[in-house]
Amino acid sequence: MAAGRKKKRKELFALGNEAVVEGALLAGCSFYGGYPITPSSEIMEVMAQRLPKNDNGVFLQMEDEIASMGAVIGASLAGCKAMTATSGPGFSLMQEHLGYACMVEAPLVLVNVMRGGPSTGLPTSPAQGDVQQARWGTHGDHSMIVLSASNVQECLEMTITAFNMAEKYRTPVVLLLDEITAHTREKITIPREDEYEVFNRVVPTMPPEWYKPFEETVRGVPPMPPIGSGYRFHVTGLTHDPNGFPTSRPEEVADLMERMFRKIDQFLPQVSLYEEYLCADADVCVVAYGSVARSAEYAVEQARERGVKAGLLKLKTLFPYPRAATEKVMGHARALVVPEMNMGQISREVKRVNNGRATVRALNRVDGQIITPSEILKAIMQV
Amino acid sequence: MAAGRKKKRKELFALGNEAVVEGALLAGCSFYGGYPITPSSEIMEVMAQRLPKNDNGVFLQMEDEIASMGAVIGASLAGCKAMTATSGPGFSLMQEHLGYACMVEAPLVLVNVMRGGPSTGLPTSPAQGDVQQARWGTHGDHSMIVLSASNVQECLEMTITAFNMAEKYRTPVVLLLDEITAHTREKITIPREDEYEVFNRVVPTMPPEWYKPFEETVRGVPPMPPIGSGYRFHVTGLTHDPNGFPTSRPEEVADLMERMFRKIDQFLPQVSLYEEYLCADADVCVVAYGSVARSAEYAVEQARERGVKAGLLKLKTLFPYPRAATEKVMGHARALVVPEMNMGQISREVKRVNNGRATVRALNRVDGQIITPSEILKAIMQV
Amino acid sequence: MKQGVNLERFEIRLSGLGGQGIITLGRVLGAGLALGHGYQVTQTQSYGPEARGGSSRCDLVVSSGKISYPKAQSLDLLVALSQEACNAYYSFLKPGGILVLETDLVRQPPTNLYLGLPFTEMAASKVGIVQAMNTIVLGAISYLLPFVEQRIMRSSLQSALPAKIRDVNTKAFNLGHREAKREFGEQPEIWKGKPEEREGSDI
Amino acid sequence: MKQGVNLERFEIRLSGLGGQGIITLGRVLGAGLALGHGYQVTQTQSYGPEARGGSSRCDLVVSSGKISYPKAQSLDLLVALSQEACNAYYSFLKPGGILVLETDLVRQPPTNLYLGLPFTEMAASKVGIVQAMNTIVLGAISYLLPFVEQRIMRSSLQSALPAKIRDVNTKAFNLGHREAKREFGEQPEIWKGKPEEREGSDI
Amino acid sequence: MSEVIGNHIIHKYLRHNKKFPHVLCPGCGHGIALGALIRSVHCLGLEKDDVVIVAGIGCSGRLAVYVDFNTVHTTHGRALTFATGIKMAKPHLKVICLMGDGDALSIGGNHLIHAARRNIGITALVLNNNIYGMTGGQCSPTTPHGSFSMTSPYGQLEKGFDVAELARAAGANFVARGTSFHAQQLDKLLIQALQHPGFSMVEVVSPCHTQYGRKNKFKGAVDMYKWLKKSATPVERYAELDETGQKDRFPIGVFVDNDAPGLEEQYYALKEKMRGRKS
Amino acid sequence: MSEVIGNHIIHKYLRHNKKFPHVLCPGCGHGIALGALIRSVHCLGLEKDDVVIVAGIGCSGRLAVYVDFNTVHTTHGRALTFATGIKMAKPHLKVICLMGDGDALSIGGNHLIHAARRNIGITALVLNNNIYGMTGGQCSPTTPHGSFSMTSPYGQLEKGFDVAELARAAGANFVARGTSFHAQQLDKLLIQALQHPGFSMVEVVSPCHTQYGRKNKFKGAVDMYKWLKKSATPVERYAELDETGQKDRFPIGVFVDNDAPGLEEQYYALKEKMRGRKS
Amino acid sequence: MAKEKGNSKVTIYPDWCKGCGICVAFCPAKVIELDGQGKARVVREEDCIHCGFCELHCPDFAIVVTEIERCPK
Amino acid sequence: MAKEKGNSKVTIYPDWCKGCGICVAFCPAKVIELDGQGKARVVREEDCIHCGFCELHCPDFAIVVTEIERCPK
Ligand SMILES: Cc1ncc(C[n+]2csc(CCOP(=O)(O)OP(=O)(O)O)c2C)c(N)n1
Ligand SMILES: Cc1ncc(C[n+]2csc(CCOP(=O)(O)OP(=O)(O)O)c2C)c(N)n1
Ligand code: SF4
Ligand code: SF4
Ligand code: SF4
Ligand code: SF4
Ligand code: SF4
Ligand code: SF4
Ligand SMILES: [Mg+2]
Ligand SMILES: [Mg+2]
Repeated sequence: MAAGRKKKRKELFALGNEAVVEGALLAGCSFYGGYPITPSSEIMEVMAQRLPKNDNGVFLQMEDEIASMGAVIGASLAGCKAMTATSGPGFSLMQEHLGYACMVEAPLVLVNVMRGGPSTGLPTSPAQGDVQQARWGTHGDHSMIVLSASNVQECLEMTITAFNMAEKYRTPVVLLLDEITAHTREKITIPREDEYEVFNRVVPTMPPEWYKPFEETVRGVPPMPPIGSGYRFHVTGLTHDPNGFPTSRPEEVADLMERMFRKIDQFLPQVSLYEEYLCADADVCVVAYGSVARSAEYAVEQARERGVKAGLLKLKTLFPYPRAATEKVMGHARALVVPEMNMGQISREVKRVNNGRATVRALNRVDGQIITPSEILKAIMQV
Repeated sequence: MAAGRKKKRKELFALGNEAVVEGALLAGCSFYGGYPITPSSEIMEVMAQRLPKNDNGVFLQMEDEIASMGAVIGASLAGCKAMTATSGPGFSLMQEHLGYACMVEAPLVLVNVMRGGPSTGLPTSPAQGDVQQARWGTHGDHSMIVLSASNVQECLEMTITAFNMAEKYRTPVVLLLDEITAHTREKITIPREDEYEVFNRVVPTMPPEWYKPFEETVRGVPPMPPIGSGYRFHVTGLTHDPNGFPTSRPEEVADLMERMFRKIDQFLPQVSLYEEYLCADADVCVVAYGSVARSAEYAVEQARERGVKAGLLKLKTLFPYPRAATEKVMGHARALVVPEMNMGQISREVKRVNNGRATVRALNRVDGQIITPSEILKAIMQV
Repeated sequence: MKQGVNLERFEIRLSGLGGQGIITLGRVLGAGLALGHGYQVTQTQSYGPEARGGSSRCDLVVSSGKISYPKAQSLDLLVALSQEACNAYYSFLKPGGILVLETDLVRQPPTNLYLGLPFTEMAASKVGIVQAMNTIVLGAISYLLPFVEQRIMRSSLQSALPAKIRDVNTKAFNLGHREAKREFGEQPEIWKGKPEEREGSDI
Repeated sequence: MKQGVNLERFEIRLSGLGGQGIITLGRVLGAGLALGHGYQVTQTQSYGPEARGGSSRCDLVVSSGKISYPKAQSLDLLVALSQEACNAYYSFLKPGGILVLETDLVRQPPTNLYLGLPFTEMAASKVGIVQAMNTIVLGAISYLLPFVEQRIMRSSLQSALPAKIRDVNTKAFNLGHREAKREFGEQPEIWKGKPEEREGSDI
Repeated sequence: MSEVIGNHIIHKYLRHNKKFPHVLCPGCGHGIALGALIRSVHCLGLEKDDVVIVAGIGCSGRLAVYVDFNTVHTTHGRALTFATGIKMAKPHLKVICLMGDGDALSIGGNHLIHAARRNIGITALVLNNNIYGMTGGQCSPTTPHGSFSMTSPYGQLEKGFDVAELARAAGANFVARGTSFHAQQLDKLLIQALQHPGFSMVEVVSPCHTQYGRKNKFKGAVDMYKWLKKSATPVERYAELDETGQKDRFPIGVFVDNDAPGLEEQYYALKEKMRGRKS
Repeated sequence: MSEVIGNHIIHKYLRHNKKFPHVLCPGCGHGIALGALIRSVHCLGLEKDDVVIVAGIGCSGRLAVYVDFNTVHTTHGRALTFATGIKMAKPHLKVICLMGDGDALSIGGNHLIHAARRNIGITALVLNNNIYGMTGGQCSPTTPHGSFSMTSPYGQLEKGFDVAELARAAGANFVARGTSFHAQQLDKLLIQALQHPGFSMVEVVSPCHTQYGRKNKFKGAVDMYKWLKKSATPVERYAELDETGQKDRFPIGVFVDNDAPGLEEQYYALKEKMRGRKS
Repeated sequence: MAKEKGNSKVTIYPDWCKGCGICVAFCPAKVIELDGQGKARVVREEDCIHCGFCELHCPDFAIVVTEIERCPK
Repeated sequence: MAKEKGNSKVTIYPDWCKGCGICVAFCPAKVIELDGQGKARVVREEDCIHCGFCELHCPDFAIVVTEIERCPK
């Protein structure tokens, strides 16, 4: 941030998937392990070009999605900022290891580009059917940070955010895109170095003998050294004590679980990202995310033109669900419209939080088509 | 049901897991494909003894859980009543194929004996951490029937129910047990043949040329012939038209998805199983399932003894969530207590349905210990 | 299948080494109580790594009414057939609970209030097969527990076994019962009636 | 990067066979409009089985303001470089929209209201490499679209290409522009001003 | 099979209510392999009702929908697991798996070696085009060392599997390799495979010009068939070649030919035996 | 390694803050294999900080927690995938995988053959006890045909993998088999494996008396070691035996010994080359 | 296989032909050529020796070769 | 490996010994026996030829054999 002239920002005409790569590299990603699947493959392909050229970048195509997540977690433990990307079927296969990453607190970013499901479904059509899966797909109760992006520039920005949250909270972060966002080319602006934050995981600063890898800290997040740096310890997916050794003693298990939930919950305000658009005085508020939020923005403008005080709460964080933001708009909005390319997955969260205050109208589509502005407009005008 | 003397019912002192096998065989299960994992392995082991002795029984140990589900679906398409059983990590691995089974409408029963999670977690301790996973674990939006059992006799009964629902609605059914229910031996009574219903899938009765495998019917469930019986058709996990051929035409996709949701939703009352215990006049109602419902029953009795009008809504169906039953108890109960061996998974559903009517108090435990009657009693007395 | 004694909740733990037939013992005892005597019984046991490394454990909860919580936590009777088992589980015995030991294998009893017999040695010398040890224990317990009828438990045992080992096990059962009667004296007083209620305890 | 014309929403589809460089054409056009001219542009394309079997499709939505819905549905301009593509997409053309054809490859135009050039033949005979066909199309489109400045689009093209094929493509671009000017006549009237608003239409 | 079985026969096995031509690219080897499969089924006089095609996900898997058998299009890599369930449940059916190289060997590698070990009575066709066709040209476990793909832009560093060798080591009863250029030999290999008890695998080297050829200096589909013509060498002749002779060539023909009973045969025999005991 | 390395050395590699004895059953072969591993690390003079043990799930995987290296206890069957990530990220580390036969060959079979194909610089120990020990004695892909387990109560119908053969066919650089009875030879095999570039696999036949022996007529742990003593035969001698001689025996020793550079070596060389180009 | 020239009828269904050129490149008798639309067309039917290559190798089953004189059995 | 008798000290840590009997069964000099508690016990230390077998094969690292006269290096 010298006083001199600022460098011009670089602009690119890029796919959402390509923007993810730009964001990842800006955030310091040095490891990609993956398995191709439409509509996420471009992330992998561009990584295959870029990472070998990077100082310390490693690109690896694995034999399947399970192996991809294994390699990514391994690389994360070895000190890399690591990521993978996939779509529906691959996301299902990654679930066991997503839970392992939670349990061993391995930071990583998993981008899931949603296509039509269930099963093979509609491989080249958009959907938002994996939202609840991103939260609940792995067995055993756990916390999960799930982010989303609604345009190509946001793909870049939210990927940086995903890495930062992963490193800050020592946790896997899922970034959910939909096929439209991923497969649209738009202009993106690469931020200058002083325009975005990069968070690196905290490493231990005490002598190795005093280091306890899963010890309580103020933030709930223990420091994490890369493997091979002199801090030898045990990592396991079994419930473990502060030393990392397996334990089934209820007190120790409770301590572990409690800390793992708390380390994210206590930072809820920082983790809950959203944008309010014309919300301040809104009677009717649309809650949307992903490419549907684009349609929603337009619909809200149209509704205003027609005299309806409409607003948009665009969610960038899907989980932990931005409860406070929702409650805030429910302070004045008498109705909420929740358009989704699924049968109502975020609308469940809205209803749960709502607690009877406002009318919640879910607007759903599962035929591989985006929800158009006019559909949303119609719903706004009706409620 | 001859007029003569009824046969004496057989009684056994059996594990929950063994009772599952008894139930499955009564229901007509003729195929088991699985991979061992604690605490579900006894289901597999007893199947390994029993099925080869059965007239048409096939037992198969597969190389992993993914393969197990593949084999089970294959056998189901070939006309068998088929099942598998697993626990947490294996359940995560089965998710992709669970979605495939939804999409091709293959009836099957998947028993998941829940242990502590996430990840390897607490392999021999009880938990209820996979409840939301059972509903949402696979990618893409879909319906899912999820059942549970709270004691050994119910293990037998609910397994029969699971098979019946699977066959009736042409859908995979998940039966969730917890380690306690699965690993407890109790007396069970084997019902006589006239004491339980067995539903067999509807097969087509028109000539093959007129058969459309995924056609609309009144119930929303198309008849299903076994492979090799003269009805040749295509089965795919892609969205498909009534002939089973892949399609991405929005109208056809919408028809398919709509039918698949409707075929279960329209039978909600039949699918929603629960038991009310002292609910009629309850001020405080406990909503519980699995082994926790045992503790809850005792706690409710104790509360009544202390003058609190407590009741228990014991859920046997977890999804589709028994909304009507919950609304009914909320008609008079001012408070609901939802004890779970997780951080609050069914309590989310209760809150969503609640819509501000009653106070909902979640009572959670994730340290591998059961929730005791006295903990629940305390919660009842406090709210 | 009438229940001789009204039981609120009675907890038994059988423990020892792998190979001693602890689980079988528990299953036969449980089946006898549940199917033969008509009690509500829940039986649980140790699994996983716990069940390796040579140790073995089997719990029973017996009651006349419904059993709310199926695992044992506060023991009325602890049978320990190895020193490790005795060390590990003695603290779970409730005040006034009874400890039964294999006196050759538990050389350092944690208390002097215990009942003991050299079950293994008895099996070897008096029955002729060491494997029958668990049946001797069953006989002894059957004596000790006032709600168990010897006849019912014996026939329950018999029906659980294949024909060719039935006789030798019947012999072992009777031996255990007889020796327990001689060595253990009166059946414990506190078990005779309905055990006191344990209100508020964390069952 | 000023925008010459104020655009509400302008939809272009480029279509033809795999191997004709349709996607590259769309990317260069899109980059030129977005980075060079400063418009909001969204570009999407066909994927999966659709993209095999020899067909290829690339859509652009161009606007002065935010683009709410990034996919093309009602086309202002359809470029069809094969008969199949023409058949498949003609119906998406909005009333008054313009159809541009490869006249050698689309032998059966669905209407007589179209603009056409034998792009492939031109590439072969006048540029010397068939692969430059897409650049000729780019030149022609650049003429046709009133909001495109030839100079900006040309330099945008040049910056997208490796040095060794820059010259030949510049030549192709110019050729396309020149021939379009000669053959297509005036730029379509309806595009000149701000296109009428399409309120309520299902965009 | 002395007479050429023409496409008028093939047409009888295609689904009349499906749109043709199929979705595969012009010149894709997979279509030729499908022809061979249909011909071999025809030659063996199998009933359509008794044939089950279980396909994975990939261009190869897309073939299943076009043929008038019982067809199951499963998930990526798992076709053999479904097929195993079907075969065990209905042992009289001819169960045939159609898989790509990525399908059968990358994500599905484990199922392949286990099906081979188990010796389950399935015939597996691995349509090997050395690439992920369907998803746009990423490398597969048979992409040769040094060649280019969307995920090996600087040349593949890993080596490829010898598919036949792997199946052999895993325990398959019958292992063969053909190509979609050598269609007549392919018919014969498939006929042998289909007649075999237990697990049989036929690897079909089948060019993908679109995704592999293009990136690896093949000028077009025809160019790739010329390469096959030149480099595929009958295993007997291949064995006689020295190292330089073997370079740039690969063997085709039958590699393993055993007769161990299939798992399903053994299983039903066991059931029979136990039934005998009972009565 | 002329001198026996005693347990006083082993003790220096065990974690002092862990409870001993370990959780494995009395006489379990896995403990002996762990001793051999520690000795070989010691002999090679490797720093504890540079050694990473990546373990799967099973009794075998439970060993990792006891040794004072960097230890990662992963998921069932997937140890090699984590190890691959670690090795690619930090190529200077000695990455060793500890897996059971179920772990490495059933659920994890695909990762094994792919690690071998890729030739990633990892040493894989497969502790083969022919059974699922941890979960209570179900059959594994190496359970011999005819033998009994909780899931083959009437005798196993499938045949078992020849693990070494499979690894060879998949492309491993170094393949060997030892037993936990032949501890000194095992030390040597492990030392060779650890020194090898690329992927090396050592199968350790390691008896499980509790879950396998008991059901298959072995009287106790000692009985199983006697069986190993009798049946394990040096590969050179084994090759000379006729069929009857080979029956009831199995070969131990080194089966494959190649020197192809590991994937990580190739990858970092590529990076180096590209960096050269840039500057 | 009929090996005599002039006995065969070669039918190509243009609707199914994708113009891959395999039949053109490998027909030993040069019977087939690609037309301007990129479809295979029979140009020297009389030279056909009914070797069957084109039929077996057309990935789209677009070619049928029959004998002229008698109906195919 | 010292092969002379009488030079070795054989230490068994009973806490770690699980009594599997391997050392007992295979010790060439019959140095070790199982005691009544099922733990290995050194009974004929003077016969030990320091072959190392017991040390290498104790699955629980419970045995240490050292030379008596000089400290182990
Ligand atoms: C679980 C899962 N992962 C990835 C994919 C994406 N995918 C579809 S086909 C395919 C590979 C196709 O290659 P191959 O099996 O060689 O068949 P080909 O298309 O070359 O015939 C992949 C990776 C998927 N459908 N499912
Ligand atoms: C995904 C998954 N499936 C199943 C299991 C259960 N499981 C744990 S260890 C094991 C097998 C152990 O056998 P092996 O790998 O041979 O190791 P051993 O215990 O014999 O050393 C199984 C099936 C699991 N933990 N995770
Ligand atoms: S992409 Fe390759 S494999 Fe797929 S259809 Fe085209 S040529 Fe065939
Ligand atoms: S069960 Fe078998 S493998 Fe596991 S510790 Fe015991 S002996 Fe070893
Ligand atoms: S082989 Fe078939 S598709 Fe190819 S050009 Fe000839 S007729 Fe057409
Ligand atoms: S049958 Fe043979 S000769 Fe006749 S057209 Fe076909 S390829 Fe040519
Ligand atoms: S080998 Fe070790 S554990 Fe076994 S008896 Fe000897 S000292 Fe004890
Ligand atoms: S070192 Fe050898 S001789 Fe000495 S006690 Fe051990 S096994 Fe016996
Ligand atoms: Mg392929
Ligand atoms: Mg094992």
